[in-house]
Amino acid sequence: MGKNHPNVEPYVASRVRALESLLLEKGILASDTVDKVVGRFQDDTGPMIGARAVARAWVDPAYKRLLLDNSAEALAQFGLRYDMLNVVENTPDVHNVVVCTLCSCYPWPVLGLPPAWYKSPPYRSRVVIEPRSVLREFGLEIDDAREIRVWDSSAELRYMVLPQRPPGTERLSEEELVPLVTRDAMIGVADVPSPALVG
Amino acid sequence: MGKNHPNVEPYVASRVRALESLLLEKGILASDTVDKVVGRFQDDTGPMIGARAVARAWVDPAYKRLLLDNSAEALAQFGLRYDMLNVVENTPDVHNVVVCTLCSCYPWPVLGLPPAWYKSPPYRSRVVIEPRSVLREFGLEIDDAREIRVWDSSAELRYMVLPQRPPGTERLSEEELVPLVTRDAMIGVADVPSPALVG
Amino acid sequence: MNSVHDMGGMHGFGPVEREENEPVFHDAWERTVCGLNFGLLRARAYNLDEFRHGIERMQPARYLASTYYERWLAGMTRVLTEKGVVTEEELDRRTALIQDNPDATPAPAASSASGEPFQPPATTSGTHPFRRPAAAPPRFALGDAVVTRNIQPHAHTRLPRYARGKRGVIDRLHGVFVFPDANAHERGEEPQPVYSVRFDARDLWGESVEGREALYLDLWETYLLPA
Amino acid sequence: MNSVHDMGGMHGFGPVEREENEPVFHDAWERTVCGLNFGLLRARAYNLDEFRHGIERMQPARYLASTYYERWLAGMTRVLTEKGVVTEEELDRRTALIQDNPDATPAPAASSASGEPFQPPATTSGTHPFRRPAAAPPRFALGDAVVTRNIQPHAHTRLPRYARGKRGVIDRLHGVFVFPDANAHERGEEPQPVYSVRFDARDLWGESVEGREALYLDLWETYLLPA
Repeated sequence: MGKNHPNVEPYVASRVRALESLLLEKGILASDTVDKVVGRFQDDTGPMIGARAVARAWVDPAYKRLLLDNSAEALAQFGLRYDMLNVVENTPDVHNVVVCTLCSCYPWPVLGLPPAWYKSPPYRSRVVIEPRSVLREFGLEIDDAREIRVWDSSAELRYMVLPQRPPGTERLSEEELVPLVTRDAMIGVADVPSPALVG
Repeated sequence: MGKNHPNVEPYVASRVRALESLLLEKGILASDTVDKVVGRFQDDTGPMIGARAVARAWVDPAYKRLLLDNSAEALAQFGLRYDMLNVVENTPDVHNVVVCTLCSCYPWPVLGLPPAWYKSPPYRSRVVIEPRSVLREFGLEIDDAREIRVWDSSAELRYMVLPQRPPGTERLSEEELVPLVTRDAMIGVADVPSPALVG
Repeated sequence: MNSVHDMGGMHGFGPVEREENEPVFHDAWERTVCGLNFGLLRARAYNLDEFRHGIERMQPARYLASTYYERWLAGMTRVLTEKGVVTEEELDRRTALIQDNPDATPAPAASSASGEPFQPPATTSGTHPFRRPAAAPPRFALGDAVVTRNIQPHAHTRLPRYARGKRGVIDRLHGVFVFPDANAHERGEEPQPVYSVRFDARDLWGESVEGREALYLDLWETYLLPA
Repeated sequence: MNSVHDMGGMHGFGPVEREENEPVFHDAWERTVCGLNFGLLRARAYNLDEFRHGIERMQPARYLASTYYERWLAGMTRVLTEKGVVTEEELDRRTALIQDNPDATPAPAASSASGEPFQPPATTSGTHPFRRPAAAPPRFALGDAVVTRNIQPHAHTRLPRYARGKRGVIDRLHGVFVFPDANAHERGEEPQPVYSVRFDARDLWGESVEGREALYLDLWETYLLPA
């Protein structure tokens, strides 16, 4: 097959295969590295742990206090060792939203791999200077009197929002609350919708 | 000739021809507009007028004063009507350099069309924050004790540098001085070299 | 607007690349773009501030990937289509026609649009096209300490990001000029005094300054507050 | 460095584009890039700050034209070649070989580089890889007024342009951490306290602020001065 093979793979894909093969050849990485790393992100993490912590904080005031004050201990209850996390709480007076303007810092172990928009120039450039406009595009209208706190993850600490418990969930158990908690709510670009609205 | 014609002109060239033909058709512009505009820039202006003004300022102190205080009157001596120009003088204590960070403002009637580097991101971004490094790349070493003044052309005024008269030119006439004065010296990224060095 | 055109103080673009014996234009189409733009400004199809704002609104990736006259073409086209002088559709159609028929004359040559002889473009020569008579005395005098306002307009502005919220000194009074922040948006001329303001480089860039350096910007009165 | 990666406060990129049911990776090669990078960080082929600085040094036009994992690949390749782990030439040659022989196995599969089982990447989980013991009491206390330094380093920094020379208040003490400005440049770790600093949005963005807004940044002690 020559250079003009019509089904030649995109250059970037070949370059990645080339890099991987060189790193294996040189003994820098083991052949199963990619599968192990990515498998962990795809299987073991994801928004589930964040959602479980949020649901527990909603039903258990002591756990909520622990999550806000010592997230490492709070996350250990779900088998996760992770001591970089700061959890910031939404209240009637305060709405929190998380960004990394300089690159793409994100609490992967509790929220999974970040969505493309979180890493995109529009979000990174705008949410620090016009958070109300950005949140409005996400469908979230924040009253001018309510303070928006934007957390720009500039160091080796990560942020997760503890959203407000939606009305109409008073009788739900912790297990029933977990699936209501969305990734976007834990980034701070959405509220957790009331289950009545979700249907 | 179809879409796969091998000698098809670049898309941008066709688009410009398309725009021109539409503007002519609609009677917005006359068919000779481009030739007249560009002819004027290519023939009637250029670094010549700037160089002539500099050479005269070097030999005639009264003219120099006029050029610095009222450039419009000074330029009128060369048949140019142009009242946007500020001339800034290099001295043993001060070196001036001109830029337009936001677009490409430049004193075309006295210096001709600007070189590509003047309009390029490297020059626009850097000369305001690290003028000494930029001038060094142009071969101009400015002593730390000498003040560099950077003129960022942010309004409808234009800047031209009056360079220092080089040593070894004491006996030269105004006419002999004119060809020594370079465009780069009037932008402020070069000195006028001594004719002994030019050879 | 704070787009990538406002690049004063950025790093990462590399060294200034100079071209030996640079031609005035690198291609015939660049010459046409240059001529058309000055003709359109002269014909008042748009004004200079509108044209600049047309360029500034290019997608940043496209702005940086474009050559100088490609940016001009993008700015011209943007403003002409917004004003309804031409439509995107007719421009696309005409371009395709020319691509398919490179040797054809694309349209009947128009006769001169007006009988008057061409004048030098108002934006580069002649009496100053943006100067206006003074309506009131200027607010600031030579030597006054000022601080620039910290504004972040989405609209056109000529106050660059690096000079916002910074202290400077009035160095020259230039007279009264049309205000670009209004003129780019069909808000009228709002003429006001323009001052040359001197900034110590350390007040702009802090400790990183390499030696004795000052920056001079020409700023409209609206941009300035007493320090 | 003040390159285009430092984009907080820029306009012109358009609306935030969301993708419904977004896959974790859009192509198999993205998955490989992700896995390789965390493997390389874990293997200490480079550190996280070096990797980030590799991305930041992309030509701004290329940075903006690239997708997220294309930027990762560029940053990884830059640092690996600078450190001599691979050379540009062998990477180009191997890539060409693969393009010409898409179905061939490009190289004999290597056996496991080490016998130890894979551990979660140090940068995202486990005990904190950048935290260090405190050597001295922190300079600032909760509630202290501070002002960020106005610095313009060509080197790597985590003090964004929009927060330089600005007043804020110490909101949290996070402890002592490796200093990226040193760690990205083989200058050692220079560990120092990191603080969460609260800025009133009006102190950063001036009059343009839409409502009650505050920004919080995690800043190393070197970045801060008493206000």
